[in-house]
Amino acid sequence: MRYSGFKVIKEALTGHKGWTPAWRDPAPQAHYDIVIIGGGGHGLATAYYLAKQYQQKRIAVLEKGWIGGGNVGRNTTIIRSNYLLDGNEPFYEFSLKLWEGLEQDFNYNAMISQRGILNLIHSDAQRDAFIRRGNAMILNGADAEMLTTEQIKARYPFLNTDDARFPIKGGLAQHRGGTVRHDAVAWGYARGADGHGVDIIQNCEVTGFRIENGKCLGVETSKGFIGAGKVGCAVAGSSSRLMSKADMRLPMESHVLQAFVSEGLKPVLPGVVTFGAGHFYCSQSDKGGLVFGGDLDGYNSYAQRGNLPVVEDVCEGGMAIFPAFGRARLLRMWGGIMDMSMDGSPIIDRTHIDGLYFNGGWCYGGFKATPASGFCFAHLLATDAPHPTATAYRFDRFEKGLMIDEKGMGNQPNLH
Amino acid sequence: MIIDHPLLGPRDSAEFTYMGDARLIDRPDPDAGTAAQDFYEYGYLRDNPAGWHDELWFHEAGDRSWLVITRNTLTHEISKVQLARDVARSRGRSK
Amino acid sequence: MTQSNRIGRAQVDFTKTLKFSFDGKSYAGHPGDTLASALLANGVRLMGRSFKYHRPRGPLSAGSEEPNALVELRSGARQEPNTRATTAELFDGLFAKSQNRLGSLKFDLLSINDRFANFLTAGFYYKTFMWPAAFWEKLYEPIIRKAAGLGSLSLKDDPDVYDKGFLHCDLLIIGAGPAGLSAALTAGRAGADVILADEDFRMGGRLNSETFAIGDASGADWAATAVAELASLPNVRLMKRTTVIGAFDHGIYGAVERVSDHMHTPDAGKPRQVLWRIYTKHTVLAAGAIERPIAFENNDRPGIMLASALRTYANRFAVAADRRVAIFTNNDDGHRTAADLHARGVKIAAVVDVRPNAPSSMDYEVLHGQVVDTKGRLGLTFAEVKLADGSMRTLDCGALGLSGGWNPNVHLTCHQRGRPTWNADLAAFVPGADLPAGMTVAGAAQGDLSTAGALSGGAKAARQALGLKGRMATLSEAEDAPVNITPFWYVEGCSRAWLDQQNDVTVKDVKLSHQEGFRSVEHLKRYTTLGMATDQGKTSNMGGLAIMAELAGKTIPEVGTTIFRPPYTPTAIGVFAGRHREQEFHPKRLTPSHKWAEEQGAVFVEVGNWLRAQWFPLPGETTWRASVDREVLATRKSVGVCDVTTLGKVDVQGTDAAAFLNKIYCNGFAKLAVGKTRYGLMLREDGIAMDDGTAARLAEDHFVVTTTTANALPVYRHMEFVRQCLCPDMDVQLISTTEAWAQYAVAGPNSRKLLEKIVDQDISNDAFPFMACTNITICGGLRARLFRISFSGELAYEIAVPTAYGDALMRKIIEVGAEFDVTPYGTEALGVMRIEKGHAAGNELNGTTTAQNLGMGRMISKLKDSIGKTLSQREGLNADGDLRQVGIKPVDPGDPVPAGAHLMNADGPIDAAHDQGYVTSACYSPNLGHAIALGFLKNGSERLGERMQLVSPLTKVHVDVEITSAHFIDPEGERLRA
Amino acid sequence: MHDLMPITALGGTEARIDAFDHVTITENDGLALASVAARIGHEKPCHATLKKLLGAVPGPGKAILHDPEAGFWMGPDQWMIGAPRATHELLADQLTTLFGETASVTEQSGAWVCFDVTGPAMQDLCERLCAVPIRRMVAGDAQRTMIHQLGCFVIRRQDADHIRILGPRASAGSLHHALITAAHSTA
Repeated sequence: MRYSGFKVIKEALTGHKGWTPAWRDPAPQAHYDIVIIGGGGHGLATAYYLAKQYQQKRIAVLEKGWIGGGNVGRNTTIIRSNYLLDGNEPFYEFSLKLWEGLEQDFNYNAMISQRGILNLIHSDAQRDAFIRRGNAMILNGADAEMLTTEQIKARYPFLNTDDARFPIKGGLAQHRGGTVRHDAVAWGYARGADGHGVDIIQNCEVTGFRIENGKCLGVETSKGFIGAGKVGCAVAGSSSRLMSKADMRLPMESHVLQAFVSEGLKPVLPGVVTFGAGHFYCSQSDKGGLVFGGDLDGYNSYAQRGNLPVVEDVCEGGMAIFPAFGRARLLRMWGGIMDMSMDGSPIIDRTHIDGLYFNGGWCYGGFKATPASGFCFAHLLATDAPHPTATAYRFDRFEKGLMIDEKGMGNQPNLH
Repeated sequence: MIIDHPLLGPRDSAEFTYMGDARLIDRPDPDAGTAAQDFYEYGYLRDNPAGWHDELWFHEAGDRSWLVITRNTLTHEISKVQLARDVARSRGRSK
Repeated sequence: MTQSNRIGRAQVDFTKTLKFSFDGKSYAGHPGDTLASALLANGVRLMGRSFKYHRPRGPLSAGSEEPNALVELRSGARQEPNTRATTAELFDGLFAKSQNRLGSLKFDLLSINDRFANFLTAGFYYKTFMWPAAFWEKLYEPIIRKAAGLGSLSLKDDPDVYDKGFLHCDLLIIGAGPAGLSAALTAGRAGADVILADEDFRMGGRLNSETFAIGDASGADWAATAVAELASLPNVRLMKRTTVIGAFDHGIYGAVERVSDHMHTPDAGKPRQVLWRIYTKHTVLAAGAIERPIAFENNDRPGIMLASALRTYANRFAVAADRRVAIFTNNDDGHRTAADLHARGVKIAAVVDVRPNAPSSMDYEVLHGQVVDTKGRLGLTFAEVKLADGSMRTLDCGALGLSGGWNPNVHLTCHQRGRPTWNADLAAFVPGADLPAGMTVAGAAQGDLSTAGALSGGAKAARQALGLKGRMATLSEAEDAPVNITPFWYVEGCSRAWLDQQNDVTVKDVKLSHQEGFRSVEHLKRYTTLGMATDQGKTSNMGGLAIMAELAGKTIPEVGTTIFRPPYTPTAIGVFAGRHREQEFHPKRLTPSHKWAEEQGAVFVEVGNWLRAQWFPLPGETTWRASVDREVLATRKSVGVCDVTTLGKVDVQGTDAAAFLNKIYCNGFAKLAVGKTRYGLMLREDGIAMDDGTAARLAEDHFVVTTTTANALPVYRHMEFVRQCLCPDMDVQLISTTEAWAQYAVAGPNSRKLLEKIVDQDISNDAFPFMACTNITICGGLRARLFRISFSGELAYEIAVPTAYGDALMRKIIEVGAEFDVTPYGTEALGVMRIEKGHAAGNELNGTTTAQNLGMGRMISKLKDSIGKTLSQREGLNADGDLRQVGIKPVDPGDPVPAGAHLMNADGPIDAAHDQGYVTSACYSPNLGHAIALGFLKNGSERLGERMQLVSPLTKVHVDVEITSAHFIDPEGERLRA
Repeated sequence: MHDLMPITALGGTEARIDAFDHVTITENDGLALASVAARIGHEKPCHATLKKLLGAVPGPGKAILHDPEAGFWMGPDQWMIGAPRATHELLADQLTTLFGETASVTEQSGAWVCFDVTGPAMQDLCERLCAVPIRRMVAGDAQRTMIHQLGCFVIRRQDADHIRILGPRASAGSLHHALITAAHSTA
């Protein structure tokens, strides 16, 4: 079924009888050409592009719970392509371009809103670093603009520029950055993939891989064995758990990242603001909630919940630059499991096991990457060659010393 | 979280800095023929278990001890806390 | 308007009158009132508008679960959106406005949305607004954003202060109702350290809202007596107006005490709220239960509320929501409300009970049937009842009480992802088995809905938690009515029947969500926004679940429930920050010469938490460049002084101290002679440069290591890791001495002459050559340390004295240096001189650069093992054409060479694919008369003299530059050794 | 004798005193401090010397309030020794002589700011500052903890109403501000 303004009106006038399920609820078949493990944003996007872009047939997405229940449904909805390093920037810019046409492409309004992202600058050294970054963005075809404190004040008059512990000395803006209704991304891809014949199988947990003489033949699941020509894993925070079933150890730790939303408020924040001297970033959803976050809790965790010190740390950062938010109320806090890699950058690569492919290590940058991650993983699965924008995301880069370390924190995942 | 420091008793984990897998104590022999591979695995590969995990915490705002803490990554329950120095010695580290 | 709806006496103080205003109209109330009770007393039912359809709304509840009666409380900078009128304590001069309306509350223009309800169903926005693409940001979204949101912020800085605090106890009791009080009495009398926290401003919980007795006292009086006894116990801390917002790991609870919210403005110096971090061994959760409504057509009109809320308004606040009240119930509790109201002279239009076996009453009519619809534009006027025999009745009533049964407050039992379990007798979820460690649940929160049950449950829970032996004290007689309920969630065939009143989620929306395949609870919640309002679904979730279960042909437990997450009720962002905001966000670190530098009018710059003098402007200097150039020239010409205390210092002692440094530095230290200093480069284990500095050997077994200002902490942590975890048997002891010593760089050709006037020993070039270090005394006896090291490239020293003497030493240096025109210089001049000299600093050591990149590859000693050595040999870190540090200067001396600019081949294309490198640090060199820079360039060491393009499209710079050696000044280092 | 005049951590020529009805906060500028860390293999003689000096060896979380030298435990095999600066300006040198090769001694006098908090509301104030279980601490308990994001030592001097707080000297002003605001809000 195609969604349209006309359809909405027609249904409104006829009691909404005509709406059908956004995706089917099929039973798994015995064998698929390609099985994607993980019904999150990346897995569903992969299936969507495999079917639509690469005309692959007989595809299934296996989700242990309900689709969109992982990080795609528990992030702070920001999209941007303001990266520094050659290994990253072209990929994230590719992703941003895909976002820009996504809704028309999969016929679902994900409320992609390019209201801009602003990184505040507080020191000369930071300015130097941001100038280098902004230049890298422009040289890679992305947009970037250096804003003066005055320009920033004009847009955010209530920003604390007078009495700040760390004075605001300008900011790096990417106007094409913004936010997206996160759940809608999962639903849109799911509906789109389903429309192209992909089987989305929920409540189907993968319990093991069937591997014979170096080749992966399929997966054991809570709904029985499912054979596959190729198996692609896209399970983010659960990557290590899943790949250990194939006796793989990953360059990765799983960490909890908390996120927060305030009660609904009339519009105050036009775009996304990130505070460079503290751990705080914030945007405002269409519903009116201030959506904000900060640092990882810092310890390995699969608990999908965090602790008080980080909540305080984040709100301290918020009050340092937005003292006007003091009387807004924090409504809800939650946690996601981040697949923190050893250099802060992802992996989209084949494994040493024939027919087994891996996509993970997104740290907390996974949401903005969803379209490109799906596209590039689909490309790898369909062609067995890395997509041109994702050639650096290899497993062996650590062994070879080719890390892609945006933050320069080295092999300590919780610092990326 | 509360970390039951072997010397100081229960302390708020906010006083500590986390480093990760306690296998970082087992620094490979740099003179072994396999040193390159050993150090790559030591530096980059992790079990990252969903369950019990031995991990290193530094009592930054306390007595500056490195601790090895056995903690469940699913529930955050802590079952054991030891001084890393004792653990290191017990694993044969010396000078 | 008079308080026409006051009925009899209660727990409000009629002897005092409080004036307040709502939407510009002034009213009167009394101490003990909430804003909602006072408005109802004045006959005001309409208090708000719903989120989507802007339907008129009055209070549904009398507590913190309130979804409807949200107002903007206070004005100006203290304006507080979305404040629940049902919990806002009345004070004299209270000012409140209704919110989320266009026009007046009575005539909200946006209520037009209600007319288009058919179009604005669940998820409608996912299906449209997509054409043309550009219109989303430009047209649709702005309209939606403007209409969305609830209350508004003033956007003025919050003028109130917030505090934090830390408490420790044996037993934390959450909720001061019958169960909580009983638990507190048990534990308190047993001598345990007890904290009893309750969100209300009056302890007692439901006891304050009920008429039945405990023993021979009324419930409210019994509660008051219990509170009085607890207050007399030194080991019990009573915390009213305190909401426990979250149960975190290992017995840590977050609690917010509203210290001043019940006052017009906080007292001077006092916080508005305090965030308490409570550490407890055991917890008794006695948070009570919340009554749930029943869904039927138009069940959201002002005047329709929970039956228990009607009872609270009557019994606690002496307020009748209206003079004519009807009740719609599926259990006996609804009848209790009717009885209490009747006793207070309120006319009961009828009690509508869905149960055939409903108890009858002498005092009012009981109808076996269902309320199927209501009337009344801005407030309830009639309720339509369909009787069991199919006939219809119209009830004339201004208030309708709904009693759909009670939901135990399991919220905090879920904060560590515990799942509640289904109790069929109560038709409700009760706490599951997987509670947070140390937590027991008692009373209504556990599903024990009778007062007697709560009293004994609370006592038992406390005894269990504390392991108390001996027989239990006898408890007073109390109401012990059995729960008699027939599950009933919504009236058959209803469609615009509200489940989530704030977010306007109706039965129809849940059905649509199911129809479109959003069938898991989480999908339902996210697709319809059910339960995502500011009440977090406290009154709405169950209805939605029940309907979903029916549609899916499952039981409610099979459908499951969503996870409750902290905070229990929405909490001011300000209180989480406490004092750490604005200037107090992070503590400041001041250098020993700070006071003196201030007197000189220095301009300070943030470096980490340090404030360092950036430059020292002199009268007549109009630009910072003028000051910095002067400081640089004067230093290189004669002598300058700079406070370098901020560099990290670590005291390394022990017989294995040298071996230890050999391990942490990639270059050798074993052979460093006593009395000598050496530059050291520290690698991370991954082979990347971590930090650099010097190590001075003061004795065979004693070194002083310096780190960069930024890395002082991580480097110390790393050194302790190596000491404790990798080399546990090395005899080496570490301690940071960063702040113990005031350290000044004295640099320039005349630095020796200057210092000779201060130090008490021979520091001639022979006696104290380049890189020498020693303990000395100065000014006739003060202990000090002298290092002959140079960051500036000049003949230079660093001199250190105990911090307390730092101020005096700086003044002394300036005094004795007068004859050499000694010039204080700041971090800018320091930066210029180190760039002129080609020294790497933070901008170069950016966490991705190797020793090789820095041109120090050869420093990595092959003769010994050191941290990072092995992994530094990986091919990717040693590839041909790697980045090398170089110097960069403009071809046209007038051109800038900005940091952050990228290097491109001369005449080559300008894009990422042809990027050759970038500028890390740049400055204007007053000695050379043009800009200079350091940077990293592919294969840089082979390209000295090459011309390149330097581009910074971001800042619109594009100049021709020449690659040079990084050592712009005195490359042979003669000055150092002079 | 040299003519260099020391200033206090708060930058004054004499110690600062802030008296409230319920607490008094006094900058204590009279302390000489030095850390002592036992050398590996010399723990026993080092402990013996400590015992001679203080009367006992402070265990973890403990201080010995001995006169003129007092000491508290900093970490495994590491202690901080304090004494009146007037009489012990060269404390570190004296201790180096005393301990010889059995310990590593490091001067710490300049590294710390010291505040004495006294008065009936000392515990209430302490609860607003840090997570130490102040009401359960007895005289002689010494805990290192965070105050206003600063690593500080909190030493209970008297059961009744006296704690001593040692904080990083460079942040004396921020620490003092935190103490004063806490005093106001507990007034």
